[in-house]
Amino acid sequence: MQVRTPASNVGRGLVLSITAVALALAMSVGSSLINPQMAVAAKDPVKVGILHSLSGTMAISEVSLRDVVMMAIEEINDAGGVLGREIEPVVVDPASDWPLFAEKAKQLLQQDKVDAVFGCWTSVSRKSVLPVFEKNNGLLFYPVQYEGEECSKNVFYTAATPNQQLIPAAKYLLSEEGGGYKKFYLLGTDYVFPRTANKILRAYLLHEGVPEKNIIEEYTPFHHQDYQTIVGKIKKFARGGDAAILSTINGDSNVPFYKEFTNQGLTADDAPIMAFSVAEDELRGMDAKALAGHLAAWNYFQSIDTPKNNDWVARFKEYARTHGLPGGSKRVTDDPMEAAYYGVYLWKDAVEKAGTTDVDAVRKAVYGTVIDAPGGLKKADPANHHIYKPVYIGEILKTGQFKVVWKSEGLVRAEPWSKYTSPDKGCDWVDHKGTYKK
Amino acid sequence: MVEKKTVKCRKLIGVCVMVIVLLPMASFAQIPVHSDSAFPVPPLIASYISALASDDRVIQKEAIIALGMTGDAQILSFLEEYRVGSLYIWTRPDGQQILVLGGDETTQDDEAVVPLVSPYGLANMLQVDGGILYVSLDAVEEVRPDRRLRRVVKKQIDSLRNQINLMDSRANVRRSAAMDIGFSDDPAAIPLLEKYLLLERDKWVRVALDTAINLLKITDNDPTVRVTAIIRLGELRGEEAVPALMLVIDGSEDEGIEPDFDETVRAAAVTALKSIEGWAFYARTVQTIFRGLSLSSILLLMALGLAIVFGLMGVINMAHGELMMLGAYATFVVQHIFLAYFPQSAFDYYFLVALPVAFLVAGAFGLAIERGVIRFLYGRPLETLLVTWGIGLILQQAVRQVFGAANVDVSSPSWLSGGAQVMVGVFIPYNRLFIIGLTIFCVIATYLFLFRTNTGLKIRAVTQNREMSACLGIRTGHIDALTFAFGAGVAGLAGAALSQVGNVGPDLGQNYIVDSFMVVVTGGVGKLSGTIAAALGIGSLNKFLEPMLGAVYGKVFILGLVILFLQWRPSGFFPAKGRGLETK
Amino acid sequence: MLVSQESKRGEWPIFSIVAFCLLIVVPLLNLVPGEESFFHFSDFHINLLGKYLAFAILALGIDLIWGYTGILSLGHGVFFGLGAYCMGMHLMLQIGDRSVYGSALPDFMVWNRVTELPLFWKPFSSFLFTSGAVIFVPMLVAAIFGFFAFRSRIRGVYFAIITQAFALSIWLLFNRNELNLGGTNGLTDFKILLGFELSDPDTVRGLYIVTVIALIGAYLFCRWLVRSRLGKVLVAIRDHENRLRYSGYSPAAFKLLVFVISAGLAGLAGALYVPQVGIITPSQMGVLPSIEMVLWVAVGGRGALYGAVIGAVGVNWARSYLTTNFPDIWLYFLGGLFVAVVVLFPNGIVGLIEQAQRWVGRIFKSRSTDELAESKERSVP
Amino acid sequence: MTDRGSIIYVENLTVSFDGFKALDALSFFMDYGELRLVIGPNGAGKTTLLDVICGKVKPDNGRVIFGRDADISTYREHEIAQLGVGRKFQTPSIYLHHTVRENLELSLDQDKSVWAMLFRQLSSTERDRLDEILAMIGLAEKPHQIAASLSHGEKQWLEIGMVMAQDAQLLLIDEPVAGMTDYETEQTGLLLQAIAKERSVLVIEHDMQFVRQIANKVSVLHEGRLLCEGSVDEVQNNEQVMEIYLGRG
Repeated sequence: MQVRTPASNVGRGLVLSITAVALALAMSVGSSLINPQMAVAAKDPVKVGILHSLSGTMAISEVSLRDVVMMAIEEINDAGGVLGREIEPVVVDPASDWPLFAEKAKQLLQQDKVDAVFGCWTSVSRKSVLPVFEKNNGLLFYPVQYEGEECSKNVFYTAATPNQQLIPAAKYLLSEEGGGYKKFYLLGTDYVFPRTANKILRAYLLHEGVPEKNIIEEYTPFHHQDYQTIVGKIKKFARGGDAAILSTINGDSNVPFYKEFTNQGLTADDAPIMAFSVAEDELRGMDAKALAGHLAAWNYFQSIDTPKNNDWVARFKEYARTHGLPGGSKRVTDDPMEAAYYGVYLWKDAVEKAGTTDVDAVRKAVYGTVIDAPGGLKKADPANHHIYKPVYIGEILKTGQFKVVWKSEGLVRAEPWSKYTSPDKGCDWVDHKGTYKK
Repeated sequence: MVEKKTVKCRKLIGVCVMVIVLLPMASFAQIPVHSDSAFPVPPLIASYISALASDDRVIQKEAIIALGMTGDAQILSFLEEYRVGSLYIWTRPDGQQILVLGGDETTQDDEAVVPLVSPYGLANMLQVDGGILYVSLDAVEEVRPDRRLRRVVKKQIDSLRNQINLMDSRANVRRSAAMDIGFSDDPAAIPLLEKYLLLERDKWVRVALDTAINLLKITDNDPTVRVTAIIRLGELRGEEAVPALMLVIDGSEDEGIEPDFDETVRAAAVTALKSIEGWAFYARTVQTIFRGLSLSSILLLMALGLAIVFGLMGVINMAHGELMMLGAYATFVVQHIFLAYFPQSAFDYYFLVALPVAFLVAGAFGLAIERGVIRFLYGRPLETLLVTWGIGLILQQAVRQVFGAANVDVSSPSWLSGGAQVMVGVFIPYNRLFIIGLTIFCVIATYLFLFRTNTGLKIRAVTQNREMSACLGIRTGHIDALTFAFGAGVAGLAGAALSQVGNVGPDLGQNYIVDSFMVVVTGGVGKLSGTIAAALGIGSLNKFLEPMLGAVYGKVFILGLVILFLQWRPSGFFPAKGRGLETK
Repeated sequence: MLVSQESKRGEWPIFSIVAFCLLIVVPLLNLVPGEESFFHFSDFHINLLGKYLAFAILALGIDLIWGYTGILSLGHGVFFGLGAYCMGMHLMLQIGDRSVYGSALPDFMVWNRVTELPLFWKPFSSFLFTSGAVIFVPMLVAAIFGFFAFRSRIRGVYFAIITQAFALSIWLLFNRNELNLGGTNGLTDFKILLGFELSDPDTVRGLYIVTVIALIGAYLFCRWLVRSRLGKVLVAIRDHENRLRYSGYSPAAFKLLVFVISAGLAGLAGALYVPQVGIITPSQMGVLPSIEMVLWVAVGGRGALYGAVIGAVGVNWARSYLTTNFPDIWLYFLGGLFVAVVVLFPNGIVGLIEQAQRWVGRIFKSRSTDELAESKERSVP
Repeated sequence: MTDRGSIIYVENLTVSFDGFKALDALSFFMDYGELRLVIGPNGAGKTTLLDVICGKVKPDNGRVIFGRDADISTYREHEIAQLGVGRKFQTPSIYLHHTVRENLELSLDQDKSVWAMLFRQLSSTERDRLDEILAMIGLAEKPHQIAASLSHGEKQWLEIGMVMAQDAQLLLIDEPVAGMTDYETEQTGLLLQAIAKERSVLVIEHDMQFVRQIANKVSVLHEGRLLCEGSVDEVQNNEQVMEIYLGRG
């Protein structure tokens, strides 16, 4: 056995104790570093959190939302802020790591004490922060179309529910003008949105008299890259000539899928792909030639030709250029970006209407607000935390833009509980406490 | 093409004259159509368009059909606009009423206005001062087809598009149009198809036309015609005919279709079906083999660089994926340079330039990584893993900041788009064929480099005994750097190739890294032949299993198999055997 | 610190100080000073520190298998995830009818149209069963996997890659809905544990204290293990597995044991992590998190138990800090840290501390030759 | 220990690597208590022979009989070691991060199961045994030194000591004096001779001076076969042996 001299033990002990104290101190100092404003009593600016992944797999989509939210905040600040106070964005990076979303949400609400948070993309990130927002009575503006079946008091869902995107698209494909398709291949990435979307789509299609055997459902794992076999299956499925594909393929699997589809000699005339997760921003990263003629259903397209929208698109390009964002003036706008952008204004208007940033007051002020969004007027639901939106179906052009081939008449009300899968449920925060039985 | 068009026009004019006779000229027919555009409107077409404003649905319907018969691409655009409801009657300031199309609605001075567009040629109509002519929505009256008419319109649009597409220069568009007509249940199209069949030179378009004709004949009233058609479909062996043949045999309860009443026809259909299905099985097998080969080649290309770096040098390069990503981004940059500085005609060759560039860029980065960090870590493989992981993170974030977080668009040159039909039911995409070729090239090049060049000899020497090589005067540092750079360069090539089948984004590498390592490990570290065997095995097995198990379970199953396989051979397919290894 | 040093009596005072700080001082700082006080340790940070300390338990396990035994496992995310899932299942069942659908079944099952609780879920309504399962399920899986892997002498790089593939397959599997474990979304929206509201600050503090106690227990256990004669065998495996084999040992049995223990610690960490974080998804058990876990230990300094703890807390704290303060460029720091650790101080933070300690030692007293010899050899193979 | 019969009997052993026959139907035996030297040019199959006996290499063909046991060629390494075969490798194979004493302690003949290692402590006889070995290998002064800091010769001795601690009946020793100083070589020779009083020792060596110092019987291998056996002089005067060594220049 080795015998140590006391002196060396003292040395060792000293260093170790320094380390330990440093460890403990680091934690408390960390707290003031994580939140530099805590010491300074923040009185003037209104703080809002931005909770979008800037690294990891979801950065592909979420960085653009961060950009557009920052742009909205800058605009509002230039115009004098909200309630005469400047908006101070607290940007964090949850790094596409779902538990980190929860941690950052806690930090934003408990430490930074922000008045609203704009963020999340994937369903799982939203699910991860949901308990945090409900516990701390925070306010989240969630800008991406989602699967519905959720009704939280602390979230405003500024993008579409299934009935504002999926059902109209399926209806369109079934209709004569949409091609009168009789067979449907429901293809998605294996996670909750495609699963729910397909559940609702299947229920709807069956309801419309499409026989069970004419519906195929298939899922691929995240980041699936090899679509040879599946496109082969589609080819076989489409041999009668009246098949359409309803695609909820997400993220980086889209490019290999469309490329394989085209390269195996299939065209939009053989079987059109109706995509629910491919927007202009995704098209930037694809060879649009391969996708031309296929369809997508959204509530906004950059190609909506109104002065307001054209102005917004131009402003965003200018913003991207002057702020040195990658892509510069070649950047495009799309549905989630519009939803993220007007979400900021929706909150600002509500704060001004309420005269305070208090969450409950703001929440109530949102109900029924008319929103002058870039894509046209929209309306906040009087009770269910969703938005009345128009529905567009667009055909992908070689330029990476969409040509609108169908649009809904007027605005469509959001149904967080689909009438095809949960006919007995509704969502209402005025007359009921959230989800209720009809 | 021009010839075809005139023949067709003559025939169509005949039909049109007939329609005109049918048309009781409505009051609108006299109104001259405003045509400010460069497209002069053929008078006949002008009169059909005018007829759309009629109150009489029969007249409208006849007019739509007549328009559809013209086979005129301009009419296709017009009908599409008409269908979505942007046709208006506009009362001009001089009181004259004309039919115009309206663009997208917008607001001017709080008034909803539309820009006017000429129906034929779809050009913006202009004001006297040259500005785009906007009119108030109140000043125009919408001529919107009702639902029933829209169906007529849709049918005409489809048939018009198919007619136009039959004359397209691209074979796959012609083929697709032919099949569409075949599925249209419109026997009237048979003569048209037969005419094109005579003119068509492309083998597979001819097959499509032939199939389409016989599909249409399958509902003929004459049983002998039906039997002939069915026999022909059986000979053609296209799977497209299966649903139609099934209808002949079984009918369809859903659609209220009875089976064919004629026994001989049904029997012929059964025979044809058998022949088609037999062939289909054969075709599927061939197709699966090709897919397996294609996946294997991608795996091999990815693993090749790794096999060199990992297998020969013992460096676990977790940044291998990022080096592939750099290769893909290099391709992207080359593509942009071509778009910006070279004539359009040269664009197709960008990829040929991109390949060596990708190799050099990734190689240069590899060199920098080796000289900067790895060289301090030889003999400590697990530590190279950690370091290269960190380097990977840095590279990812750097790319994200330079090129943006979103994926970038790498278009395929035209010679890599589409594919070739090699037999009925077997279609081979060019890009995959190309990657197989590239992989073979890389493997051969690597072999030649390692086993036929002086440098390769030195690399192998250093790999086997570093100290001894150094004693023999080999500058091991140089050789290490060179080997690493070469491996990185091959990764860059793989990245360039991947840009043709997948997307190009900052996380590109992460998707492939585990697969690449699996291939190298299964093959046996240090043996290129093992890597090749492993890639082929894993790739083909995957494609063989996927149709049965689905993508997820297929992959899990393969991973399980690999683990079991290593049970049997813990050092891979072709382990480097002998003494000296494993003394530790 | 490599196990070659046998006497660690000098460690005890420091160990007690740290344990005291974590167990008593931090909760007191959270409870006593007012929120505005400089010394206040907020609920948020208690929660955060609790999470880091759960990770530290996991890091101890990785240090056992990698630092001491020299086996690099890139699949520890799986064991962490299994423990976390076991705990998550218990918590899901505790929600009862407070779920979105108001059903006794977990939400995602209602959503998946599962009408009856699957059989394998049932025992998890018992807390006792769950607390056993969080450790034994990962251990069982590790035992099965390890048995095959070690039996056929898959080692070194091969073992690392195989465990990585293992993590990938488990990740793929857990993403499937058919498994009835919540698919991609995993398990979340937990409300209560043993009757305590999870969101209650007292529960947060309680969980923190339980985590600290578990960490102290795990630390002492690991310490006992590496100081035992078995610990010497482990290091011998790392140094020269074949020598050991020709001396009559069956290294596979030892490797299996330490792999299984390490998996159990990972499971325990997962179980403590879940109620503090509130969500467990397959993404926590995939390839990327598994590699990151190894990196914590590398940064802290492998082959030293306290290095693993420092590494886990330090890297995770750095991550939290950097993602907030440098959201756009934090990956450069993190990536740079990994490179720097391996290249500049291969013994991690521990190596730095020892370096510093030697300076301090020089001030107090000149070093003994023993120590000199020892410090020379503290490079990790 | 008995004097009857052979401690190791190798019959018709064939081992090939990638087509190269390292051992070609080799038969070989050794008596109890014998100190045998095996020599031969590079590639003669000397190390492979040891590898087969200790279980590291599985033969393609042939049997290995150890003492009264059955064919051990299918046993696993640690089982063979537990039967009483000790192996010393060409390069020093010791636990670099352990002390000298720990190195020996791990090698002791004891219950080497997982549980024993966890809970069992060393007995006093075992500790005495350790001291005894330390003295034998000349490292009595350095029990707590980290093995990595030993000189090359000391490392070799330590490994020999470890094989002794294992209480093996047959010691397989591969080139023990390569790289040693003359003094160390001589000491090693004495050590081996001391060991050979109690056990059987099989030594591979190139250093003919060393061979001459310790050997009474030498076997010569060539191309995987046994060329000849006999005393040092006999072997050195064998024409075939001379041809092999000289012919190769």
